[in-house]
Amino acid sequence: MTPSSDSRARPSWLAEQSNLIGLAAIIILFWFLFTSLAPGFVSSFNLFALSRSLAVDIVIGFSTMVVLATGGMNLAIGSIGVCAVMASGYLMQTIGLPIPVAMALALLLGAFLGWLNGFVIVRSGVNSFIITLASASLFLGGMLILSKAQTFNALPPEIAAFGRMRWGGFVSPLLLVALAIGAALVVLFRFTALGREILAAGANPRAAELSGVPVGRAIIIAHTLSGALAASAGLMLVFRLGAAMPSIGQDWLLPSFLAPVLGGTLLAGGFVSVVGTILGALLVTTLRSGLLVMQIGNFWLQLFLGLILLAAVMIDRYRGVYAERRSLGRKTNLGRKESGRRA
Amino acid sequence: MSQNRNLTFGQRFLANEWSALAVAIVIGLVTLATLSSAFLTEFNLYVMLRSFCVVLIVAFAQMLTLAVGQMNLSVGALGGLVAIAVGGMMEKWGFPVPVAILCGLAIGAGGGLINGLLTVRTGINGFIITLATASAFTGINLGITESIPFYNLPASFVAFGTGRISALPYLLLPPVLIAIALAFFLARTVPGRQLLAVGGNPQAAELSGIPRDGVIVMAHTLSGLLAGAAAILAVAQLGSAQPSIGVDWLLMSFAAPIIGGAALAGGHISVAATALAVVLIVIIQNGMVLAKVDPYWVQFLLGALILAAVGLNRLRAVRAGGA
Amino acid sequence: MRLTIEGIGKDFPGVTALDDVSFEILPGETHALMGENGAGKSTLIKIITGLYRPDRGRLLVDGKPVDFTSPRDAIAAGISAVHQERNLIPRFTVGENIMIERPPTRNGVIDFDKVHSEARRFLDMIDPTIDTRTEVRHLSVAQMQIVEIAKALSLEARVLLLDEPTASITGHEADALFAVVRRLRDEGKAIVFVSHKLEEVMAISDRVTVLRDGRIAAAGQPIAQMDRGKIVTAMIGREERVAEMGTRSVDRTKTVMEARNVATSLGHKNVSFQLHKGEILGLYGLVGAGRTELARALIGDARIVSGELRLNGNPVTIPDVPTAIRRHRLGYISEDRKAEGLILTHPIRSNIAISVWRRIASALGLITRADERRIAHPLVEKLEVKTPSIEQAVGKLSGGNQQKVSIAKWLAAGVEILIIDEPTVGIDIKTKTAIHELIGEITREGLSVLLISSDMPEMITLADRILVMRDFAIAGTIENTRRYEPMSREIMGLIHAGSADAAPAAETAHG
Amino acid sequence: MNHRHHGARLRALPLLAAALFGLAGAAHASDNKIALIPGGPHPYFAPWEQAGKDAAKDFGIAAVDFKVPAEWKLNLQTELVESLVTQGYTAFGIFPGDAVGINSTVEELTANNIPSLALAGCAQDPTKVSFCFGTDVYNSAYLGTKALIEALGGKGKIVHLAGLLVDPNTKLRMDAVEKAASETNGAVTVVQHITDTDAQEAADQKINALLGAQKDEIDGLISTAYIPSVVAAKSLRNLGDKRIKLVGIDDDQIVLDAIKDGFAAGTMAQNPYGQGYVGAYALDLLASGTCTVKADAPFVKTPQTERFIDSGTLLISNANAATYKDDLKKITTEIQTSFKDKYLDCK
Repeated sequence: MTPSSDSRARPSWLAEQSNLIGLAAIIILFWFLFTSLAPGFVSSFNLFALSRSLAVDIVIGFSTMVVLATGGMNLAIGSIGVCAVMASGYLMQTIGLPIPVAMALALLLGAFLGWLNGFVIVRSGVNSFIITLASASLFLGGMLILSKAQTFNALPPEIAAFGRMRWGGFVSPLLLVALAIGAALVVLFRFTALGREILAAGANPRAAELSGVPVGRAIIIAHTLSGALAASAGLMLVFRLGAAMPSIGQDWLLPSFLAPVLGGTLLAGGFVSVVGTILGALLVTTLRSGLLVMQIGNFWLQLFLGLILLAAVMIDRYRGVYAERRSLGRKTNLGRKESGRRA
Repeated sequence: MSQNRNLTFGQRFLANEWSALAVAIVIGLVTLATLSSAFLTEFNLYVMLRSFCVVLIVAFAQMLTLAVGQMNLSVGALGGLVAIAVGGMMEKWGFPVPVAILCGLAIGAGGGLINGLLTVRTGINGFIITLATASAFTGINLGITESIPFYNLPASFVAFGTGRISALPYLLLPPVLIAIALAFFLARTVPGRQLLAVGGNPQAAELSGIPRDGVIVMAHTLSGLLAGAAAILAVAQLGSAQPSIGVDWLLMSFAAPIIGGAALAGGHISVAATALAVVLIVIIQNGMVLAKVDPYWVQFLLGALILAAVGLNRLRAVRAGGA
Repeated sequence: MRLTIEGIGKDFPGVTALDDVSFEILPGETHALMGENGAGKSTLIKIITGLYRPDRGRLLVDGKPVDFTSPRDAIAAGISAVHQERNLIPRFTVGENIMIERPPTRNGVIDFDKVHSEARRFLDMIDPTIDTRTEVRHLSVAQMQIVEIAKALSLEARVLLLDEPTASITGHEADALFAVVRRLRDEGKAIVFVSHKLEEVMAISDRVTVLRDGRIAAAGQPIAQMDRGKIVTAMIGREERVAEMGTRSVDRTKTVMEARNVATSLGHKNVSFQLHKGEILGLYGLVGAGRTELARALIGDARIVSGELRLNGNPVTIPDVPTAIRRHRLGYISEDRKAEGLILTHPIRSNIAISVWRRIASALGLITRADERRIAHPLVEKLEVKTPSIEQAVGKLSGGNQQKVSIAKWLAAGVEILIIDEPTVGIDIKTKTAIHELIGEITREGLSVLLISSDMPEMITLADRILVMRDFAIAGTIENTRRYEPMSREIMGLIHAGSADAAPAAETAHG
Repeated sequence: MNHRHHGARLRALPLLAAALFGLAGAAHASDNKIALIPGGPHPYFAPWEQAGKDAAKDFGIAAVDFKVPAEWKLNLQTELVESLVTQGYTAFGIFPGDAVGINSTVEELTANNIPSLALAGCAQDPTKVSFCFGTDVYNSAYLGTKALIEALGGKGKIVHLAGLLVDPNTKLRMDAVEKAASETNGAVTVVQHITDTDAQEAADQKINALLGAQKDEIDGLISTAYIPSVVAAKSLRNLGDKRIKLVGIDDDQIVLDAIKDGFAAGTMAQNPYGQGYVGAYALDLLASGTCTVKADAPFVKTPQTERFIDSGTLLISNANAATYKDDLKKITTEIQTSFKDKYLDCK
């Protein structure tokens, strides 16, 4: 056997993409279902609303995804998001800075708070779950102390106007922003040394360290990026609402994990799927909107989301096990798993 | 590397783990008692003890999953489900109080069992499983109640939630019994020791013939059972079965065991330290009302407290490692 | 109880760990199980104790087939084991750890007084000085080993497997253990004794089974009919195992790395040595002698607290691993490929290019897969890594091919000094030779290698000079004459300073 | 403790209302589908459901539906509104989940020619809702505090129990309480605002902690949210304290009982049924295109909006506990009958 460097010759390419193909198929199925049962689903009004919530969900998903890449978690993204939101409100309304400057500073604040998380995690060696659980509380509390929970509602009118803007009748420019961020993340993880280092640090920190990857730095950068992305998601909501409100971000936990996990990003680290995260967010948004339009949703929606997440991770799990079994024969821990099941 | 030196250091270490919390509590008590004459009044003590009850059981619910290196994000969601189930059974179906309570506990345990089985059978991270089931439990709760609470609960049940003997609320009885039972379970019974063994070294436990998967399922089931118990207590305390019970349990459920020195990796938990941590949190909350501190600070201080506790533990571990 | 192993086979990804292994363990005997690293002993023990299930063949207890699905089943059938891995619960007391399988209870409540008195009984058989009420995490490694043995004894099993029980205990404790083993045997129990130490085996075994390359090389031979030579021959497959390597020239005038009285934060003292250009400098020692730890200090993963490290004559301080690689061209291949060496889920391509990502990236930090392939592909061909594609996940390769990828990674990085820790652990014999030739080959191209190995033949085959380490210090340096018998005698002499008749057995890898 | 289901009482009310308005109905029939949307699940809004049904019947509207967001979260409310537009609803009566945050949604409704009203609570100006019809939160809190001060005899220390901190209305209520207190020239001081007491658990914990710690220092409690009113009434009864005066909000049975037994001085009644009923009536007219809002309508100006119509607030005390329901009905009838002429230009 000679090694082949032609990536197209890889037998596993299709298998690798099968998760995404499956996800896309499910989404198409739901769109078909909702469209035929509730024609209003594809009205330009609903499509616009959908594209706008999708944009926010995607970026929230990205924010968690970049940290999952390192095998860590960031429970503070909601808190970081709302800090950036309130900072932008303060800068625009009270200080009167121009919109781009205020937005840039708010993004910087988000990045800084993310950096703080990363720095403490790396320096203390404490699990990111605990650190970000605590910092979520700290950041939110700090924001409330400083802002007195006052909504900033006299923002420049351009803000709300941008949020309402429609391209092509039903696409929010926010969605394009989200997709542009996605493209940048694809470049980061596929075409840069930094992205590879983050993935290597997530897959096997010790091996990466001994291969010369500055693992601590990679983790800190991933958290910084996560903070900046959380801030972006918050700012997108500012555009959408035309106001900077302290209640933003308080229910981001579930969607932030839904999108990347549905999209096949591993909790163990070392692998991300940007396209998967986008599709994951699309599935969630579709379901939410569709179930509401069909009048099933509302109160039962939460149950459906939970069950979908369970089903997705379980299908993924068994698909993975099946693929592994085919290529490797019986694997040890699989045997262990079976024995555990019988015990 | 003399064994004796390690031992004495270890003893000191253990003593420290207790003392830091105890000292913080004593300082808090003394400060508040000096600052405000109202602090040690009978009613204020009653109020503090009363708010202690539910939080303590919630903390225990999380502590048990932490013991085996798992986590349970669904404590609050499961609590909410049990709360409305118990309320509904009493109001709509007219179940007698004890029957409703037993059914509620069974639902809690059942939810925990589902968490455990899913985690063990699929091998998927417990974080994701319980995140998903939390959403599902909340969904069932909202779907059944449409967010409308059950108000008409039996008078005897509600009376239990508000009754007291001087400063001691009746409500304190179940958490105290649970704490004693749990301490006994973890220290002196075979399943309790197995639970700690699996958390301490899963591979070793398995090689020693302990059914690891079974123990993890047990930990989740007990966690669900305790979440259910906490919910029933919350219903009694509030006098109505609110669908919103449990929505803000998550942070607290992790905060108390972690402040009490539990490690996420498992195997190291303490009933007493967790209880002390809850006492500390309750004192701080009460003190903030007493000192008329800006309500915004509550959130901030809780986060700071977790970080401080983790930092302290880390420092101790580093020092112990250096010795 | 008679335990029959019948045609057992077990496959792991890319390698057959056991193939058609059959022999019998009889009651009232001490049965030694021998073999080199990677011969399949541990796998076999894991199958017997229910941790793995065999892919082929079966186990019979007293003639009846059994199917163990978990360690519980094996324990229930009367089989217990002391494994190589530490299998104690750190925060439990010694007594509870010993009695963990069946703690004595009264009315469903654990009777801790009885736990400790029972544990005491078993602990006293080996070492009466350990307090049963101490938490295990406060014990030394040797004490933990003793607790493990006591734990296995407590199960009062009819078949007791001891996997390297003496690896980290003193001679005195070992003598106590052997006395217990003899007594148990006389009581009619079957003892399976796994060890590398030939003299131990000769001293206490009744019969010996040797595994080589996952197959039986000698099955249940009475020890009286064996001698050391025969066992070694069975283990390594030929009498003398020093392969001829191609000639290499070492320029002893050029010193690429020199340690002068180095002490480290990990506890090394007074370590001095010189590594010359193109040289393979062996670093031999028992488990716990501080070899791997020295490597960590040299690459900046631990601190050098005093003394001086010189590279190419210049004193250097290496703050971290990336600096060692980029500035000093110094690389390290870990003995634990899975945990520290490779990223198993990532493709060969990026595992090789990982060390040069920064270097091949454009000014904007951009790299394409093609860039990586340009680096990796020639090396994959040159090192003859057997894989269908360069995009294959490294975890799907065999151990030997994984090790080639590790070496390729450092060739790609262009290191000048490579520290290789246990290069052939878990690799079958044929591939072993290929790896040895590869190491020889890279030194011919000018690399200098610091070789850490517990495999004596490997050391004597490869090294130009051998540093012997003991207790985190250098015990001596020996010029390699490539004559196996005198070399191994001299090395063991340095290790057991004072007991010069130590056996030339290959030491186990870190447990 | 007495736990009668106040829902039963709320369900009885529409029958009376139907009798009252029976003659006014069937003036015209329309195809409009109107949705009445509260901010989230809350017992306060329960009368809206019947009010909607009554309005549909009385005014011949195709549908007036009560749609509740699953949780008290703005994004759930806006998503619900968006999905209802998709389902063909033509007019919305909304209790803003957030007084500011709702405006972007309202703006979209307006852009699609869908009229909307703020019901029960207002949207913050500038806003595109036609007008706000509800309780003037500032005024209600102000009047409540005045009533409390009166009950205290003009002096003392009071504590304000408020709802969600992140809700802008909470800030207004805090200001109103401060203003009423400041008018006593220091005789009455606001010791503390206790916020985020909208959830039962939090209210129970915080209010009991307050009473435990400071019951001897405070003289009065003004509650401006539903839940803390109930919890405070319960706690005072539990404590057996009649010294501390409580003025609550809304007419939960527990609060009414507390007034009767002397544990509370009074409570500010609102008019949810009237809000739903008249709101649906006005929305129907606006959505049919027959009417527009008068430019010079006699709106009330509040800190939140310049286009406010008061749905009626009155203090329930021991004096009028038996009759306040009739008073509210009278108010509703008055508003509805004069509404068209007073506020709308109709073809």
